[in-house]
Amino acid sequence: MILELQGISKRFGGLVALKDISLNLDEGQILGLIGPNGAGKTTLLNVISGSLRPDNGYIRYQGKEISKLSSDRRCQKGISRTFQISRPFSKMTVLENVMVAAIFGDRSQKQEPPRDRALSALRFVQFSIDENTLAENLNTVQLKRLDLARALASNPSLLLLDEIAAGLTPLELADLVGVIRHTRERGVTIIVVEHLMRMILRLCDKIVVLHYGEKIAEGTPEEICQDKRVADAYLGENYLL
Amino acid sequence: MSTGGSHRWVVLSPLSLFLLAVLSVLPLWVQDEYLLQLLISSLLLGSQAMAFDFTAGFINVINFGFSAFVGAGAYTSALLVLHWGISPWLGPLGGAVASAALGFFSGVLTLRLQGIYAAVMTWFVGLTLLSLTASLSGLTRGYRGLNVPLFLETAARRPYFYIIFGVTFLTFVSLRWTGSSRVGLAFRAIGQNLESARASGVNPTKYRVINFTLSCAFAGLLGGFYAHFLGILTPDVMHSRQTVEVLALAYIGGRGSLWGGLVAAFIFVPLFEYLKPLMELRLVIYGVLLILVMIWCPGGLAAIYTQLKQQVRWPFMQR
Amino acid sequence: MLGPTALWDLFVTGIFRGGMYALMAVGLSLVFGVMNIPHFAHGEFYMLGAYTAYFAFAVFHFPAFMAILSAASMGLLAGVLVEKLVFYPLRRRHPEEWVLNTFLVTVGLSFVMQNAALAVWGGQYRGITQYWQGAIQLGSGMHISLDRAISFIVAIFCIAVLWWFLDFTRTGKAIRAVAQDETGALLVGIDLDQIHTITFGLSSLMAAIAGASLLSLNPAYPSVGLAPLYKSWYVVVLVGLGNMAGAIPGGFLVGLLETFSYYAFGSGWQDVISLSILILILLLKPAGLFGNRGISLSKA
Amino acid sequence: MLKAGPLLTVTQLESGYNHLQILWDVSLKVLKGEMVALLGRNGAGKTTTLRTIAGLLKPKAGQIDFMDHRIDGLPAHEISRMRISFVPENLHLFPAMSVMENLLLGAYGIRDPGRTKGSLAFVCDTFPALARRRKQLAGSLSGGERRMLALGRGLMSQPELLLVDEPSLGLAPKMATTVFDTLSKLKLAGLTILLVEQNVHTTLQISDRSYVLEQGRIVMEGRSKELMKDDHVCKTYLGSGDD
Repeated sequence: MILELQGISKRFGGLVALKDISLNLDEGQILGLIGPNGAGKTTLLNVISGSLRPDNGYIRYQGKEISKLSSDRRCQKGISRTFQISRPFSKMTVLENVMVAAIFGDRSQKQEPPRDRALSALRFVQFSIDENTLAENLNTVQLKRLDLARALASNPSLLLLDEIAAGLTPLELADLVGVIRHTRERGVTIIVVEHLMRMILRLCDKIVVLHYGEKIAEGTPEEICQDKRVADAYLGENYLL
Repeated sequence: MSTGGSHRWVVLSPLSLFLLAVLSVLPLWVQDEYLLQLLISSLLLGSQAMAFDFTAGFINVINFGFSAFVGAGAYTSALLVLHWGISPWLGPLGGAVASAALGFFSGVLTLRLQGIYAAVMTWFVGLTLLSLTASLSGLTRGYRGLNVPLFLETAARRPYFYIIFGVTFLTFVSLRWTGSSRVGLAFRAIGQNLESARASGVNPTKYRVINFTLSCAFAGLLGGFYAHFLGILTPDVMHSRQTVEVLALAYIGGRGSLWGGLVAAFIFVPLFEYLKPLMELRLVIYGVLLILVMIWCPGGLAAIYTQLKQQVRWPFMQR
Repeated sequence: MLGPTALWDLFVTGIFRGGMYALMAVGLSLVFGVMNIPHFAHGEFYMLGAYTAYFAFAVFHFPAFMAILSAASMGLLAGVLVEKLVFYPLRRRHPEEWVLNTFLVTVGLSFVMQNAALAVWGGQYRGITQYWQGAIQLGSGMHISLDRAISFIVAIFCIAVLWWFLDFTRTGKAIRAVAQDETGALLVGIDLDQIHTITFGLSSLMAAIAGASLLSLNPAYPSVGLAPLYKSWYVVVLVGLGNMAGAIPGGFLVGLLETFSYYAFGSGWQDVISLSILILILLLKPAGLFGNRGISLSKA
Repeated sequence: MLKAGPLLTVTQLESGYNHLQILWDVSLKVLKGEMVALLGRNGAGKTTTLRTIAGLLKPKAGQIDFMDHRIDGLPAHEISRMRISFVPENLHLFPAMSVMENLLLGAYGIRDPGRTKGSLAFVCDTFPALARRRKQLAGSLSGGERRMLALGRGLMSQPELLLVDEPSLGLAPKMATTVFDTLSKLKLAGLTILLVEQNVHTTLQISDRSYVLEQGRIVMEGRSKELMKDDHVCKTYLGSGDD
């Protein structure tokens, strides 16, 4: 088991963003996290990546408690994430953006120089633009790829993807699914937050449904599609197979 | 072909080497003591602007108490020489250490603060240092001023030029080298986007403190040289006015470029001296320039240079 | 130690001092709360007010109140001009990193105004002995000059009028709306540019009034605005940037603190003490003593 | 009703944020008295369309006409004064002001106190809950009440056209029903509404016509009743399983 969440809760003032969430993730799995807007999906990712501290509960990663670690330490330990809205280092080149993660995010003493690792991460996500372009000149689709390359450059064991497919054309989407599958084949465990049911159902081994901060269902794609509560709360009554 | 980007492992470009070389032989022709004095002033202010830019342009925190750190270095060096009889050649090193310690402390103070709050914090730290220096009149003689031993017994300016030139060169090369190293990459990352920097494994606390310490160390070093060059110190060296002058040079030169501030100093310090009838308007022009740069050309001279380079170079390269 | 009379005298001095700080700080807060500008040139409008009042009163022999009024108009005019010439184009061209950039711009502005004053009027002090003759006696036997008392009343009056304006007029409400939610303000049809100009004008007007009404105590000279600037920044950082309601008690608090620490530690050291207190507060409560209720920091 | 032309015409609109374009070639019409819905997934460009019409975003290309005026590129406050009200998804209320002050600011563009009074009476009538809480600060209201207040504030300027973004978002189902009822009533009262809503089912039921946006382009339009039977819409938005 690579990741284990136990009783995670998070409040923002009066708003309960996460309520007693527990879940387990085995190595090499792809977990899909779905739920309506405001269900707490991104909050959960933030808690796992360390940008937010939970009010209650603990997070165990590779058998060790990591609740108290800062997000940069977690990144060095192999938890990488992408952002829903890409936040590049806009005055740096594409290559430099990725190199930051290759240098500081990967503490395994590798022989390969960071520059090469950064370049291979860019190649891996099929980044097609000149790597010396400044990040501020990229469009959304390119920024999302850059973000993914950055996350991969720190050589993660656990990768958190936050709505990485939003706004992609079907063709780009197919490419992306390919990249994610490849990543998994390299032994990376992945959590995907996504609205596109089609993609989630195709990609994931396991799905967790959040609804107003609560986990209302967990299971294989087939189980989720047949779950009455999920149908009521999220998919709508007509989603039943 | 260069690999592009600003992540160069070669610290000095041929152009900057050429300009520095020209600068180093300039005093052989320039006999006029007054002109030499101007060159020295430009060097001193320009290197301060570089040290300032090392924080403002890289980690995006405005050290609004900058001159207080310069002053702290100057006073430390002067007092070390006066009271403990240390050679003026070593005093500035003591100044650098003292300012570095203060910088480390300020770096820690501003850790939790972003943007304007961090600037205000450094401003208050600077004001505290200023009023402390003025109040400790037993030690510093307050506003009556402190007489500081000079480096040399001579009144000639040329030796001083080479001393200050050496310090500027050292400042430029060290800051430039650090800025283009991995550490510099971390600085720029936390300056541009803290959240992404963290997500890439950069520890913002560590690098912010390192940056502050380094920048202030150079501020202190420069302060020390300033003290033994000028021969007299008053708490006014720590005034916000001085910070603003350095800040204006750094921003007019182009934030994040380091060399921009130095170039700006060489343009504006002599220019304003030359326009002596306009002396009273000197600072007005500084202010107006700063405002105009902020509104119309936030990248400063460095951005203009980059644009020119692109426009000029393309025809050559597409031969 | 301190007898009750001396204590009372100190207290009154502190309160009188604090009234002016409150007036300056409210203007600073207004500009930050509505426009998100950390205003470093606020003191220069104080300076402008002082000079205007000096020329009006001592050179053109206007009556005292007219002198203060002309300073107010000059402050308003200068504020409007600066907003239109500087902040308006900046907002159009570079809305990103607004807070830090406007800070730098106001730093430049302060340089320009201060040194322009130096170039035009020279460095000498231009003061008046008094606007009004006489003094009033407070219960303890302490005398306070009429000027000081009236300047205090002017400060309180200005703050009250501003409050009334923000609370009850259509434009005032629009100003508060912009401070709370810029997009919301746009959506109900509020012209942001207009509100920004009015806001900056008002804040400059208040600083000019402060400079004018204190003229007999602090003569006009180019850098006379520096001390009021420090003090008003001190207040707004203490209570939280942009917290306008907090700036009033904050002003009095700082006035009292200063008077008492001056008494206790003597001149020079009180700056060190009060700045250290402030650094401590900024460190422990970055949002200020009272937080930043009632304003939007969304763009910060 | 006398005019044959549409109230709002959007022609080949392109829009987005800075470097990223979100809308490509969006054209739509809203006739007077109609309730028109914009459907589509998250990120399809629905909100961007509304924000561009409301003037919060500058269009990169295309044209927007409203009641014989060309309004594209006008600043938001001017568009608001031309009687287009936008009720955004995140409301943008003035949290430190009372309900009453929020409402009165909604009529900022109307300088006639008589008319303001009229709007106020109408809004209080439509949302009795707001009338009861008129002294309370907007920031202290519950989610549903805030939504009501935003709608109420939007109505205060007596708009010709109401743009509503996700009015049921984050609301309890019961409250959402109330909101939809209110919108239907407003429509019956003669108000023209352009609606963006995730709850496709209800939206298709209460609206007259709908446009479907996908990846920043209009891919389908038609009468809502017919769209409800359409294969693509059923599969993608009403969901009958994986397509």
